[in-house]
Amino acid sequence: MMTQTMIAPETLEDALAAMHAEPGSMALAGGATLVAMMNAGLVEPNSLVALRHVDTLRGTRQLDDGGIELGAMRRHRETALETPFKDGQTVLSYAASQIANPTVRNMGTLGGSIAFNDPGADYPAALVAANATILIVGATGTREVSAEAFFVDWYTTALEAGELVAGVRVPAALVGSIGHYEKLARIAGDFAVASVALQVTWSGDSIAAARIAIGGSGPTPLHLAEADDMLIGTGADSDALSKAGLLLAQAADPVDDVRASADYRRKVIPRLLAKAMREIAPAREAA
Amino acid sequence: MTEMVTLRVNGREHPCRAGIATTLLTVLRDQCELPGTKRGCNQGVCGACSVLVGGKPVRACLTLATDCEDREVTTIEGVGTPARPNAVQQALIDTGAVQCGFCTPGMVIAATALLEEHPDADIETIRQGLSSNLCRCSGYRKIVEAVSLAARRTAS
Amino acid sequence: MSGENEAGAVGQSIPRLEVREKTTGRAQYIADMSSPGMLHGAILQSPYAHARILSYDVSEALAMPGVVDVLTGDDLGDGRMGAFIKDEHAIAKHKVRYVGEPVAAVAAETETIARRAVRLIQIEYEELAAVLTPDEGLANDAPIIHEHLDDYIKVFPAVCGGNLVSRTELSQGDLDKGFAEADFIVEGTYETPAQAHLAIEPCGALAEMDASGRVTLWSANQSVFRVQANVCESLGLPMSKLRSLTPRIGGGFGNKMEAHVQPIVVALAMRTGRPVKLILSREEDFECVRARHPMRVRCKTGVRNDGTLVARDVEVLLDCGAYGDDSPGVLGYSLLMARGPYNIPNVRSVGRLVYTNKMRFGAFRGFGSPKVNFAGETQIDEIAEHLDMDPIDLRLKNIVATGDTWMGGSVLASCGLRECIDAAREASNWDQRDLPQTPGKRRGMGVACAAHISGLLGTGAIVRVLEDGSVALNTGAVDIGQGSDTVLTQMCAEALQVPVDGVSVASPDTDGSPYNWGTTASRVTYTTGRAVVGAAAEVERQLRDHAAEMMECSQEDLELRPGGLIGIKGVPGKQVSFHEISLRAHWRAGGPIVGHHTWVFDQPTIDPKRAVAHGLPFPQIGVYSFAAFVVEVEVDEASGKADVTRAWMAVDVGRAINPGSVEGQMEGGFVQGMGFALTEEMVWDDARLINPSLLDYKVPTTLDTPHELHTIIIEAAEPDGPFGAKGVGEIGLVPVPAAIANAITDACNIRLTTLPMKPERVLNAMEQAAHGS
Amino acid sequence: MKFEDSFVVAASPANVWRAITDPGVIASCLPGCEDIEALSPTSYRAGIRVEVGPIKATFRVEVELTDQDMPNFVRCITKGEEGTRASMLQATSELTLRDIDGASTEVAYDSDVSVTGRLGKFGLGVMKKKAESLGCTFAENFRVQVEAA
Repeated sequence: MMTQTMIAPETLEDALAAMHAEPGSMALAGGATLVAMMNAGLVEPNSLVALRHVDTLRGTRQLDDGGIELGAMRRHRETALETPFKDGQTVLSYAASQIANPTVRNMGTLGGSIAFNDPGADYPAALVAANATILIVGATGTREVSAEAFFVDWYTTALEAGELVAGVRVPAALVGSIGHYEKLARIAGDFAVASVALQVTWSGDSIAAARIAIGGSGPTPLHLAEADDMLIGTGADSDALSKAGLLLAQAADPVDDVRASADYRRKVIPRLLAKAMREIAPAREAA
Repeated sequence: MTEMVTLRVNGREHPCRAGIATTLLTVLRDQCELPGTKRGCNQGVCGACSVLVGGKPVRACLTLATDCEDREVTTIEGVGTPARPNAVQQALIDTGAVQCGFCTPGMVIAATALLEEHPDADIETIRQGLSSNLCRCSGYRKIVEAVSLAARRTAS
Repeated sequence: MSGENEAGAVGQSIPRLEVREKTTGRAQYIADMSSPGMLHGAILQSPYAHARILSYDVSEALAMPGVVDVLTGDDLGDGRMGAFIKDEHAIAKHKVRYVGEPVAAVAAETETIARRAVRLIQIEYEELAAVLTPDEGLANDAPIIHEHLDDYIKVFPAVCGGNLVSRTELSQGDLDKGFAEADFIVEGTYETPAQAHLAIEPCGALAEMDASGRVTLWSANQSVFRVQANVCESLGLPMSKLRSLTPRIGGGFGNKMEAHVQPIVVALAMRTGRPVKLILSREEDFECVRARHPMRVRCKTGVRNDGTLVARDVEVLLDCGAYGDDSPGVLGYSLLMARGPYNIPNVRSVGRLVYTNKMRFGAFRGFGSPKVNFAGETQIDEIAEHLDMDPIDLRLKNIVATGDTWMGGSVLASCGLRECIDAAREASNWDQRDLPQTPGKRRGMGVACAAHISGLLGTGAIVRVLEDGSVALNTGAVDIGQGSDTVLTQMCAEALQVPVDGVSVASPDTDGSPYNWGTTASRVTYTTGRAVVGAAAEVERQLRDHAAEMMECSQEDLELRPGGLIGIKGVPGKQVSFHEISLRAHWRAGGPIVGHHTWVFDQPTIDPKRAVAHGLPFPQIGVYSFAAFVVEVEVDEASGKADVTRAWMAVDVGRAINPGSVEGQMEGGFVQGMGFALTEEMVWDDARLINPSLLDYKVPTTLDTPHELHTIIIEAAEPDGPFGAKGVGEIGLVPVPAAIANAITDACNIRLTTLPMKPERVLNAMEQAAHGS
Repeated sequence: MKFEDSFVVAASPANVWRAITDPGVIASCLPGCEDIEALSPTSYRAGIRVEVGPIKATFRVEVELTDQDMPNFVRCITKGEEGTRASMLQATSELTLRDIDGASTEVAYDSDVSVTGRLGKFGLGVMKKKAESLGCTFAENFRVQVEAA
């Protein structure tokens, strides 16, 4: 506790070295989550490594295969508004635009947000729906973990001690696919009671591909390939939707808390899924 | 352990002492003698502590003082004075949108930043922009109308 | 009259006097104050709901560098405070009675040290069984929370015993006969939760003692006089030894009316001899200040087939929390409002207030009325549905009017309720409504009426003419943000025909201000306004005396002229200014001009010829404002989430002294009521409040609030009111839950009886209705 | 916070009883239990490390067995604190052993836990989930250990 320091390195190497040199140190990105937890006395880092000056964490790169690489220090606001996203990748900008409020979106970063895996946070489900991968850097190099594997348990991720989120790689979505994020919250800006993130591709009147992830309904975003498959080949009719929704609801493991009961959270999953499908109907007609 | 940091607030240098967990809010209020920035929740929810850092609104309670050393901080004291209020402040004065006033500094910061970005903000844009800030007295309508008035006045 | 007066007189929407300092961040609130050599305080909160304190060990805390003093219950005498029942020590003594109760406090050189040091205090407790609900508290074998309740001083004829703090009953007419005459009866049980006031400013205080041992105390409060009384009672201090002052207040809504940390801060300042400031964190403010009572209301109404309401029986059960505070008053007031603004001849309302091991509950905007209003006004709609009658027509058939009596028998000297209903009906296009239908949503409209008092207890005002002829107003009424400084100044300016900026308003100070019971109960405009008008009239009389002598004319020939002048009627150039008069008064004849007026509201609540009351804590209360609200909601079929899309609020305020401020009160009250109706609830896990933070307790933001909030001002002048005015502070909140509930019924054909009407409740009810049909 | 659950161990009630009242066994099965020391035949002192992501706490607790009905029932009270009373924990727990067929035993537990202080302000829902999962892990570890013995 006596060695508390804040370091603001300019390179990723220096940041990692600093993390390594001081066990128990934590990375400071926008502060929206970490400082709130420090103020509440929930975390007491020995030292902080501020990432603000690490330029390599900021960039956005368009990949040759249509994918996008987003730096960990990308602010929610940027993801919400300055959209480089195409097709179903837009699930990310929809999710980012519903995080907290404009001021917090101006502070909070992609990396900072996902590093905590708050069950009510908006990015995790969106990243899973987008089939994104998380780029992790550590003393021994870089590794890439699928979003599904990255979120491990309540407030727990695949990050090991001394590792940082460097960024997120969002693969190209199918051409013509639609992204959407449907969030239910008590009031604007609250953590989600439950949310549905999805990417859907239509082929004529039926769904050719779908990827659904449920947020706010368990320790990690809930994604079931089986539920995706239930929609494929259908016209997203209420039967198919409710079957897929029920499957997801049964698999969900939501908390019972002041935001909502676990029963209610399960109950609204199929309903939010159906609503999300209805919400994207205009986009589908336009496509 | 505390260290010395020099903050640039409202165009002036303030040498301050800050520990690892010391927030910008605490330093502004306790060391810079700038109590206009209010502490309402210390969790980043209420918005009463909003200030501009590098011209963008942030929560001073979620910003660490030591993370602000090379950034320009603007507080409510820096956006206008009683004698020379800015456009948002003047509109709030003229429309009677202020009640207890505790949320007002944060509201002014949020609205000032909003109009900087969207000088022609309509009601819906203003409602979105001010959703960062809680007010328990007004019911918001008059505040939204005041900011809309400020936008129209600035435009004309 | 107003036409030729300076801008800012009565009826003008002038900006707040202090608006410039507030918009520019210069207004000083309690947390912004400091004093040379000041220490910082922090409290230690009880981890137990109910426990005996066996011992304290403060040595470790005292040994921490920077710690100056540690205060525990052992350091205090036996003094107890309480508005109605003196049951509360300055800090827990012998026992703790709720989780979060202050049980020790530290004064240290910095806030950080103080907050660390409280954790070093060791307290040995013997845990006792806890009472968590009123039902548990009334059980025969319930643990007793206040063993010495019988011995406590009570300021009203309390019917109490065990954990029962107070049982109150009001009745008029013949209930059995009334129900016998009814063609049908509707009844229901309604539950409402604890709501947090959540003034954005957390509570705090700063006290310092001077060399003579006298203490000066600044605090976030709604009455410098209640603060003085509470501190002195709990610390056994003569009131002459404490001066209570106020900085700017960041909102109140009831939670700053009685004491919070002031007695602790005064005790620390007296023990250390140094100034001490203590500001609660948001979480502490949630846990240990006060909140709206959880309440259960049983309501039964008898009706004739033509829609005439003939009988109503209401029974309320109020969770008091650990200390009495304002609760007996809240109970009595809820019973007084249980009949609603209707001429129901046979009524009984009875209520019980029960101690529990939760935080104390107390005054909150509406003072018990929003809960009985929710029961009564949704029941009126149920009756309308039963009769297949328009709910507005049913209301119109039964409402009170000028000259009618309120429950208990006090006569209504003014009542604009019919005008309110008509105005809301027309503005909302109620009769031809054609609500926009969005796929996946259901829209509906609902109505509710309400009334609220304006008059009770004692008040004064002093008006002085300064040497230069400007006017100094001093009332002792704390402006908590609602705008009373401005409104009272407008009245004073109007009465003396001077510009508003020619009147200064003094900050309340128990040393220099006349007594004012407090900024609460929607009373300041009416009661303090009357004192201001009376004091101004006294000043005018003195001015006229001087003017008559100065211009050698008779009193009857004189007239008050705008701009601080007294002239001779019919002679335009012949006049003397307040400045000239005041110079004469100060230096030559008569003495400085000071007018004062004090009075106490003395209209009895109960007319013994008409009604019977037992255990009523306030004998004199009355003067009613009225309101009719129409609300439009949209319910999301997927989630059950209800949003208010538009609202029309017609309110009879007698006379709008400052129409802009009236709108501000109505809009703010509406949104706070909307929070109570839809999202806000304090939740306990056993004895522990689990959502004492803004992350977990949610109040509406701009995006949850309709922009279409229409206030329609109706002015049915109150004959005794200052310029005809009545109060407006609370009535904007009272009918909101009922109006929203009725709109949800209209939209979804479900009827909810529990607040908040959160998505889960709405959706469950929708599903039940779908399965039932 | 109230918890209730049960699990079955393939061992006789007497064997289960012996294990469940043995601090050494408890310590090895309880995730995060760093050390345990018997203060008397009916009381222990233990250190328990709890982690929910970045939120870490080590509770120093004292457990007192207040009621015992060998081999059927045991009630204990746990009290403790972490980080100079930053959080305080108190729990009343009851274990009921039911003989199924002489060779296996159902262990039902019922616990009422209260946490105040800094961790008390952390989301109750997640804390409950975490405690439930600790309970499951304990049950599984315990079953494996007793059945192997």
